[in-house]
Amino acid sequence: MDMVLVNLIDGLVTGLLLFMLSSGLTLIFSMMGVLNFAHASFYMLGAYFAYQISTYVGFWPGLFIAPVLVGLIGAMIERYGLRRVHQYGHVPELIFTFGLALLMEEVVQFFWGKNQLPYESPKILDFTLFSIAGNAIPAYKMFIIFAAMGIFLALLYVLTKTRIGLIIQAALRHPRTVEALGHNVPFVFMGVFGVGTGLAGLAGVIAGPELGTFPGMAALLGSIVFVTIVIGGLGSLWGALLASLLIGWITTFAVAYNVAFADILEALGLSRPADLASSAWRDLWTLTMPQIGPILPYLLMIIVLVFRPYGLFGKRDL
Amino acid sequence: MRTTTKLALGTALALGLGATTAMAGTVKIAFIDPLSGPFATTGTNGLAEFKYAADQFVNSKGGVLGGDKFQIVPFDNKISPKESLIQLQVAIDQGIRFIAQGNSSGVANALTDAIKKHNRRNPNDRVLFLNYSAVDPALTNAKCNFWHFRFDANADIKMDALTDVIKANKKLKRTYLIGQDYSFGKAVAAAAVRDISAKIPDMKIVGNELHPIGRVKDFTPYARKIVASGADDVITGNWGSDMVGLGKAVIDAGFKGPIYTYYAAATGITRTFGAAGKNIIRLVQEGNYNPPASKAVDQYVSGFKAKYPNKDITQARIANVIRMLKAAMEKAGTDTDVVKIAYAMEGMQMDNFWGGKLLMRAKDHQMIQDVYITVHTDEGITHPLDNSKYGLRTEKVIKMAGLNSPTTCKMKRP
Amino acid sequence: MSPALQLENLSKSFGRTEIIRGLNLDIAAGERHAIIGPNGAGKSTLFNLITGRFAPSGGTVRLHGQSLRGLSPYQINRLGLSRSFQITNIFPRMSVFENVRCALLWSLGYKYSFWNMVSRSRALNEGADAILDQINLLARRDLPAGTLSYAEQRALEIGITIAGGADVIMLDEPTAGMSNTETDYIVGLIRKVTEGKTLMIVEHDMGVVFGLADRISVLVYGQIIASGPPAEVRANRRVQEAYLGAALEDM
Amino acid sequence: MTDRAEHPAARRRYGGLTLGAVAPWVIGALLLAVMPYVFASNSAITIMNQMAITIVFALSYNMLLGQGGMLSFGHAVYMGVGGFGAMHVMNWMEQGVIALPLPVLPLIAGLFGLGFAAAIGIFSTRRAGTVFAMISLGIGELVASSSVIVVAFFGGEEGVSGDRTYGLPVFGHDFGSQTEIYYLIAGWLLISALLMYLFSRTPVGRMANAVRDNPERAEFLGYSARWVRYYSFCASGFFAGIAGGLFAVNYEILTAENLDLNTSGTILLITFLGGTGFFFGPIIGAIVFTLLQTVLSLHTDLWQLYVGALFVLTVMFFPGGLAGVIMMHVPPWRYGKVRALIRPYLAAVLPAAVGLLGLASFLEVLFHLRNAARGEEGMTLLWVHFSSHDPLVWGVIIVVTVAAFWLARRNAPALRAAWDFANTPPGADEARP
Repeated sequence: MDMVLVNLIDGLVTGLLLFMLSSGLTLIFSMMGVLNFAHASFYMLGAYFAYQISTYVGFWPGLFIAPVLVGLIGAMIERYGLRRVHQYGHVPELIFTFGLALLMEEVVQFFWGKNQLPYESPKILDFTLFSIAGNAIPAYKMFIIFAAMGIFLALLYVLTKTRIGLIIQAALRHPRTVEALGHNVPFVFMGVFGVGTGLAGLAGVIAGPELGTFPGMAALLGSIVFVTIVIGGLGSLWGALLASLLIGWITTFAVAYNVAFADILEALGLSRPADLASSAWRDLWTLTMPQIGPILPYLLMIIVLVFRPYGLFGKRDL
Repeated sequence: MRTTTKLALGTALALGLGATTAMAGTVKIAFIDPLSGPFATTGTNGLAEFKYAADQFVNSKGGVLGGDKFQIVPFDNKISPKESLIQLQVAIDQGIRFIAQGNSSGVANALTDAIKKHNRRNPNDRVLFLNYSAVDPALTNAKCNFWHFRFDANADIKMDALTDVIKANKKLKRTYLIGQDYSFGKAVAAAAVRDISAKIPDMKIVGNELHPIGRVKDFTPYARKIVASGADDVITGNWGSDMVGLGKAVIDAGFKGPIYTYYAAATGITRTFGAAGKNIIRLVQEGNYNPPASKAVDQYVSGFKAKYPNKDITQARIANVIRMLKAAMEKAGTDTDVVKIAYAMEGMQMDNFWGGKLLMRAKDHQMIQDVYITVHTDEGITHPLDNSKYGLRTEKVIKMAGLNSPTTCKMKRP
Repeated sequence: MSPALQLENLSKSFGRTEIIRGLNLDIAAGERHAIIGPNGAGKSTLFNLITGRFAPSGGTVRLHGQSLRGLSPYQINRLGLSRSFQITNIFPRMSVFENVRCALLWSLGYKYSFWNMVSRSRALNEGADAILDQINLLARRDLPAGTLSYAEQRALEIGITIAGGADVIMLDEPTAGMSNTETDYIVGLIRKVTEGKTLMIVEHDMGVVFGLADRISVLVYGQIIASGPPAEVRANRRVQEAYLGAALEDM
Repeated sequence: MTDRAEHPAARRRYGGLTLGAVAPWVIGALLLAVMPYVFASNSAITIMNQMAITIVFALSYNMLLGQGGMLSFGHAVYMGVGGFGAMHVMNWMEQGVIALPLPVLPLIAGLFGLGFAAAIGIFSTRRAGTVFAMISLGIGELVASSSVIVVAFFGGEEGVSGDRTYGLPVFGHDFGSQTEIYYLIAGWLLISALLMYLFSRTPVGRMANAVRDNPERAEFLGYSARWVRYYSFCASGFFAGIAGGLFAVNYEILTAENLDLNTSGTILLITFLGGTGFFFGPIIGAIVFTLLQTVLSLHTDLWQLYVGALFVLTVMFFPGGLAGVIMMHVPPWRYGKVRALIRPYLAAVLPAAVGLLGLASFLEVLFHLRNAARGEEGMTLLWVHFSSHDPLVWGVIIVVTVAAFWLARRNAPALRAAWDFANTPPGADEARP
């Protein structure tokens, strides 16, 4: 029972980290129709910037400076890159961000090298908050939970209580109408892209010490973020939150329990082949849940797309 | 239009590939390993070590066979088997007869197969495969062939040494095995289970699991299981970011016992573990220089660091590859006839530069050498890694590890 | 003989809003039938219900007596019903000729075949050229359809609609946004290409409607308030009150 | 980017084989036949084999992206499944289970690819656009992950290897040498390219274009958009499978690499770089990319940075890809105005190219300065040997780069004017309305 609690906390941390990424992506995707493949690259950029800042002035200033820098870079890329490609249609836009992801990984390697960087959580949070059955819960994990909650509440406030939030919400549901209301749509797009990538950068600043700061960190997280927003559905902040938590817990619990497929197969009344080593089904009989844990979200996504193409909580079609 | 494209292609091909003419008096060694992409650090580090070893042991000592110099020719295989096979062909066309490769057993498997077939189909330009790092046991067992020589201790030999040390530590009663879900990870786990049950009957294996390679974002759930299992020690063959992620998560979760690893050092890993990994992370490897075995070793490592300030000697065996190749050429009296050189290398014995002896076992072309169990620490470190305070200090040396280890290899000789 | 198109008690709601409310209409074979009505009356929705783009909430559509319930647009098209769109709906990156040729494929029995070469079929290519001739676009044959002028694109749209040889043709505001001369040109075109076929047309331009239609139905708030020959509809008091008003005085 | 399928000369002469239609294929076949005599070295042949395989794969990808409007992030899966199937059959040939001549193997691989595509397509082609793209990503990730789990078929990380020389001999050839394999692959390249070209000329191939442009309108022409996509998808899977079979025959090994998302992403990159709007676009893309990958990577460690930059710039400025750039010059050529472009090109494009080279040199020198061994200051760039620590070198590179870009910028308006002029039909004073 203690382990369930520990896993719930760990899954929450994973899910909330994912949410910081997916919230920005879902804003961008819903408004601009651009599935930003480079989103996780901005997350990586956030971690690298924060590392560089932390070597001069420590962790905390980086928490604020790095996301702003990333957001500015994101806005510049929207202004001078994406807006240009926009006229050719959605597929070239998608391909542009795809190429951008490749390029950003190379650029990061050019400046910071290919090694893992020693980007660490601040000393003040470097202690064990409490332990459950010998399992330590570091204070930094709690910090992540609170930071992500803070972001969610702030986003919710901006989207539901402010004027710009109402415009964005309208644009999420009816992308064409905002233009008719006389708003400067390119500027709104640039702003949304900047804020979205800035959020990704913030996620990088916070996740860098926890999950490691290395050139592969974007690719590792890249596609799972799309999976999250596709499952969550378009234009829904709540959808993004719930899908993130769902995936966080699925991947955590799949690893935590060694469910063997052999047990399932036997429960189904199948009998284990006598000569397992030469059976064509040997891999199925030796499979365990932790082996496939990380790919379960993809399976979930395919099922969702086939039966509910607008996602679990989506308000309109992809 | 199509014609011009093909013409352009032709020019480019001619420029790119044909521009090398074999210089007489040079022994070229193709270094086929990742020089770009995520594993480039390991590749470029190995390349520097090869160049340095060739300079130190051959070129600055008057060359081999009366003056022939060693030249290391780098080829970027992007850690892809397909690219490796293309670069192998390019290397052979440039007249290169010695192929050095190490990163990824998958690539080594592809190369050893391809070289075997190439040597059978093209008896006039046969090549030797100097495997300096790929440790999948299959390469010197089921898949062994006359052209392949392995200079690292294979995964089984290292595990044999490791379990000796674990057996000696009476405090360790419960072991947890975790590794990447692919051939090497599985080989490590299988060897651990075999050796522990044979040698340490009262040891309990409390966990034995594989995780997807390079796809785990957060190792915390794995760490939780390890802590919850009450394990005293952990054995893992993980490398790269999977190693860092696992190690950090396990330490963060409050684990205090030793973590026995194969590849948890250098290329940023030592610096990242830093104080957290002190006296917890342990490595099994085929050579170490803290403390240096001799003045020559000390000078060799210092010299390398002076020349490559951002790199480290991480693969001690590379020095032995160059030394043994040179010795075999001198014994065979040729630096071109690879069959004679291979015969000379079979069963060859010589001093190990890092201390002790070397034996290239004839029956499976597996190098037998001392294996070291080392610990990640900042105490008693002469040569730290990653420009940090931390490095690896020798805790135990197993002399001529795996000298009598069995092999299923049935070597066919030309 | 059953009517070419028969709507029985047809209804459609979006959420709580009822757009089409229990609509009944028969259109005889060979008839030219116009649907008129104020904006938001549900004319386009009606088209979409008949052609299978939307599923009706209630009621039935029959084509030559056969119920279309549950059929997809492509299945309905194969039964001999073809439509055009209010917003120009062509294949912009393909050539004008390709546009028409694609529209001919199914009716000539090519289905999903991947063993016939389209360039080798005389019937296909001559048929496509014949239709281009009919809609006066032969000179524009090899241009990308997206580069045509607006009127030409509307003509192409009609060409694509009639190419498959369907005997029931539905045109959704074919003259929308056109100048007078362009409108005259398109009306002539429609008259020519729908000779001998059943035509159902939605139109705002009363000149077009009264010049073209044999019968007119007036759709207001999802119901047909009047249906009959032009003169009868023109005289209908309810129609005048509800919709036509001053527009008719000008005629 | 229209499909210029109908040659104006062929107007009203339906179905006739014109010289213009046949000539490219004959020239292509002749070129393929003489290439091994021009580039006889094994490595050149190996690289040409790699190119040919990539061409087949890229063409099959363009059946989806260019002709069917389906953006796939998991196309490697179909090539991989075909290749692994072929490897197993090859091993059966070695064990004597079945006896087949080697040249048949790619066909079998194609059937594997077709079978897998037919199964996946049932649900993935129901919708186009983002839904299709994301399902393809999910399938790609699932299959790539299972490559190390389902060892029985995919052989784990080390893959499945075999020996191609155990097939039935064909006219005395056992296909041991690279040259024999080259001709086998070249033959299959020609056949598959021709078949893929012809596919685009069939009713279902034409409708694939229609569905790409406007799926809804296609539905009102009697065609189900979903089934049109499905048939294109299956055909594409078949040819991807053939590419996998050719890979198996050439390398005699397939590994997890063949299935992973990198390979899928690379083929998207190749196809887009070459140009999706024209049939020959992917061919150019495959040739250029293979050269970049194998030859450029021999000369610089930064090659991936350059490829990434090239790709992003292509998407931004030439969405039609290299083929689009080539075809942009067809109208000036027809109008006989190409000569008017030469001088502006020399004045603007040449400096721009020099500027880009200067930028690359700057990166190379910076990279060398930061990464080379102590004491090894010398480096060679563009056949010039110098020290990366020499301020003079830095000065020269910076001055040349800045000057070149300035020149290109200054001459750009002239190029634009010349371009407009060259694209105006002779006799017409203003452009077509």
